[in-house]
Amino acid sequence: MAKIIGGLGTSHVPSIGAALDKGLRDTADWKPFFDGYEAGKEWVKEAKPDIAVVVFNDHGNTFFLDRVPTFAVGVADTYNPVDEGWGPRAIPPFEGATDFSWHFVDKLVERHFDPLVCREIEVDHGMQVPMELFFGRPETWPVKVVPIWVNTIQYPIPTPQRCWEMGKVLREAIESWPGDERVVILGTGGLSHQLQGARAGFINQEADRAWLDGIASNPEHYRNMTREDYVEQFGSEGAELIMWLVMRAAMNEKVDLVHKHYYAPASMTGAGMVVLENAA
Amino acid sequence: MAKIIGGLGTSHVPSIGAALDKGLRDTADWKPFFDGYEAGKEWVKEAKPDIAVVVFNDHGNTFFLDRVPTFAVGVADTYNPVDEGWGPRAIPPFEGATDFSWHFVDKLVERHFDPLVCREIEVDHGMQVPMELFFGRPETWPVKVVPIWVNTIQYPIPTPQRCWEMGKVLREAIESWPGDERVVILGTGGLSHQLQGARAGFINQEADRAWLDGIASNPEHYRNMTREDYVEQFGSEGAELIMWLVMRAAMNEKVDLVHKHYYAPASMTGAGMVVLENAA
Amino acid sequence: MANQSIPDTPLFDRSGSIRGYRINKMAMALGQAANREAFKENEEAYLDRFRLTAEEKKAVMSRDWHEMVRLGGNLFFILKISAIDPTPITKIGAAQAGMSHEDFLYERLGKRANG
Amino acid sequence: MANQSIPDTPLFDRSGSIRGYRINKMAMALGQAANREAFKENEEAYLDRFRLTAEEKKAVMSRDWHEMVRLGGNLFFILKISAIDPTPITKIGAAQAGMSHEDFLYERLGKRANG
Ligand SMILES: [Fe+3]
Ligand SMILES: [Fe+3]
Repeated sequence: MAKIIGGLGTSHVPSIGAALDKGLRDTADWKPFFDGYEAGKEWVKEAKPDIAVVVFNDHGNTFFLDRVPTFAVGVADTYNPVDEGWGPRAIPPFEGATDFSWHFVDKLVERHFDPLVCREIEVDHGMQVPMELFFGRPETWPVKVVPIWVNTIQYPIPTPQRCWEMGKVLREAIESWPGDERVVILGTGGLSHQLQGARAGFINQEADRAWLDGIASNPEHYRNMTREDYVEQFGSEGAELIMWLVMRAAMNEKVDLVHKHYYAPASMTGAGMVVLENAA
Repeated sequence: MAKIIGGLGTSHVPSIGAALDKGLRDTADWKPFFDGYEAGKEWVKEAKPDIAVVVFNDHGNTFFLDRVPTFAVGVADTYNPVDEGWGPRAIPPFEGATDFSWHFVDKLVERHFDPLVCREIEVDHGMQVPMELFFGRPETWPVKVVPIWVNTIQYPIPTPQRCWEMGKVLREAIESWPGDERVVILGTGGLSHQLQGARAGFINQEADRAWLDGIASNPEHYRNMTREDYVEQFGSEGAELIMWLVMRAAMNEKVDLVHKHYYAPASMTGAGMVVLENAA
Repeated sequence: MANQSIPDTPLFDRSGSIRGYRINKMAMALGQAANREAFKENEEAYLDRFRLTAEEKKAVMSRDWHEMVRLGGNLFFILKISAIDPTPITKIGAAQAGMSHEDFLYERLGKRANG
Repeated sequence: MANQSIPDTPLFDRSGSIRGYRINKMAMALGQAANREAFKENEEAYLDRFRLTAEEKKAVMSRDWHEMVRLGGNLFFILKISAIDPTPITKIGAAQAGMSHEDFLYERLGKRANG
């Protein structure tokens, strides 16, 4: 069986990628943000994953409103970065963990999930930025990827409970996979932010900091919150945090919070990360 | 609340539409087939539905293998017939029951289904033919429609149990809808046929006839069959019959089988229909 | 689901889907009238647009339905090729079964031999 | 989920999605370089291709971000318009909040006023 070597939670704000593209890493605005991720990057380097499962949402780049998937899973050989309007970014394409992806799709359907199964598709900053934050900017990515898209744009979005259940199936798929790959799971999105409406610019530092600890020690609390609770506490776009639950549910009930970082604001967003390892 | 006035099960073989287009209705090959549907057409005329929920699969016309949805639900204002390679057919567009469709999508996501939500999309013979069989060829359709697409082309296809559960949510959505529309549900596909492999041309008249009675009186039996059982008994493409379970599950445990018709072969398929009404 | 668990009954699973992707994509595009015209005008050039291999091109150009399916073609897509010639689906079925069209109609579908 | 249950926080549900469909579709298309060129060359002609209403066109052409969102525009799509000018997202946020850019950075995001 394959092995879950860790769970990562992280923001995926597009400005992070843009800052790297423009060489702003060490400016006053960005340095403290990026410095806080160094520990996470080190952890990944040591942990040597073979597969990265990345849970994220598309932001109106790959999917349009004509056909909105609640959950989509990639089974492609390659995922190219999508043009988000600023032209293509100079980051390498992602190689798909094709066989494991199909195995995961089989398990999902068997367990009564209804994914959109994607064989030819591009990925936006929701996946790019987390990969850059934890893997840097290599010539080629040192892992194969499994993208999982979660609709967080058009309501109804999936419930926190549903995201949690998907994480359970992800774990089952990993543990029933005959290969011996080392798998890291990235739950992405958030933290608190709101881009639309008169409450735009809403950031809730207190809730964000509680999240970074609580997602490790007390995930039940967040699993039991409603979608409305997420919007209220983390802002309309901060509700993206439900995607971390997929990662968290795939981990052990008890985990060690080995790294943690918070910084606000990154662009208009409370931003940060955790590195979790399974405890006994 | 809206009201389920009946459940229809029917084949949706494309040759049926082609036969109508070519004026072959009363030829020796087709007359017995079409004659058997007259009772169903009469029933629909009397029953005066406002909304038709049509459960069907796309046949490589609307969806390609690049992105395969396990379940898709239409929320569009209008559904045009898609060009399947023979050019557009002269049948009217279908008007969507938009508001009810969105309500159904809300219920589905709340109940942990993961639909692809479709606002701009065309429909193939899987929906066209059942509508023609039960509603004839009016200038405009006398009902609004809710299309539900089920993947039966690329494995993994959803399990019979999952189709059944979707029917339960469909019923809940209808019963919780504030309107007073009269709703008819069409489960389509089958009956036995196989188009590919050395067993091509397989038709199982005995299993088909048992199905037409059993889907009314003993649906538990069919609900508990595996996907493999369907393929074995009804042929690789006959496994489409799982879609009738969505309709059946939305009906009462006890139903009256008020009309039934079987004819084989229609093109390469065992073909037929049932009309079911809720019993106490 | 395991493939080939039912005799002579291939299921269109990941392996068929991956293997047949080029053929099926080419055939899917025949749903558009302009592509049908292009196909009719210069079949080989049309197939090259979708980067079909020599083997795949041969199967399509000779209308070898059995071979197209063997190469991963799914009947629902390749039926769009049959709309161009046009070829009845029962002939394609007969090719899958490895039977003459008449035998296929009679033995498999139960049609009378001359009716 | 009911809309407007959280103050000043519109959720992009069916009503927004339906209302904003034309604007968002037009903006989505700006993900392609050729469409960005067409937009820059003749903005009104480009908007007409997507059949925007006079009200919608005015909102886009005057870069009235608040109005675009009011008309159903979703920020993720209309951000592609901001990539053309280009406009920082915080200015769009300030327009939603009805604040000056500086006040928005300071009061909402907690940035230092001159930092
Ligand atoms: Fe995001
Ligand atoms: Fe069918």
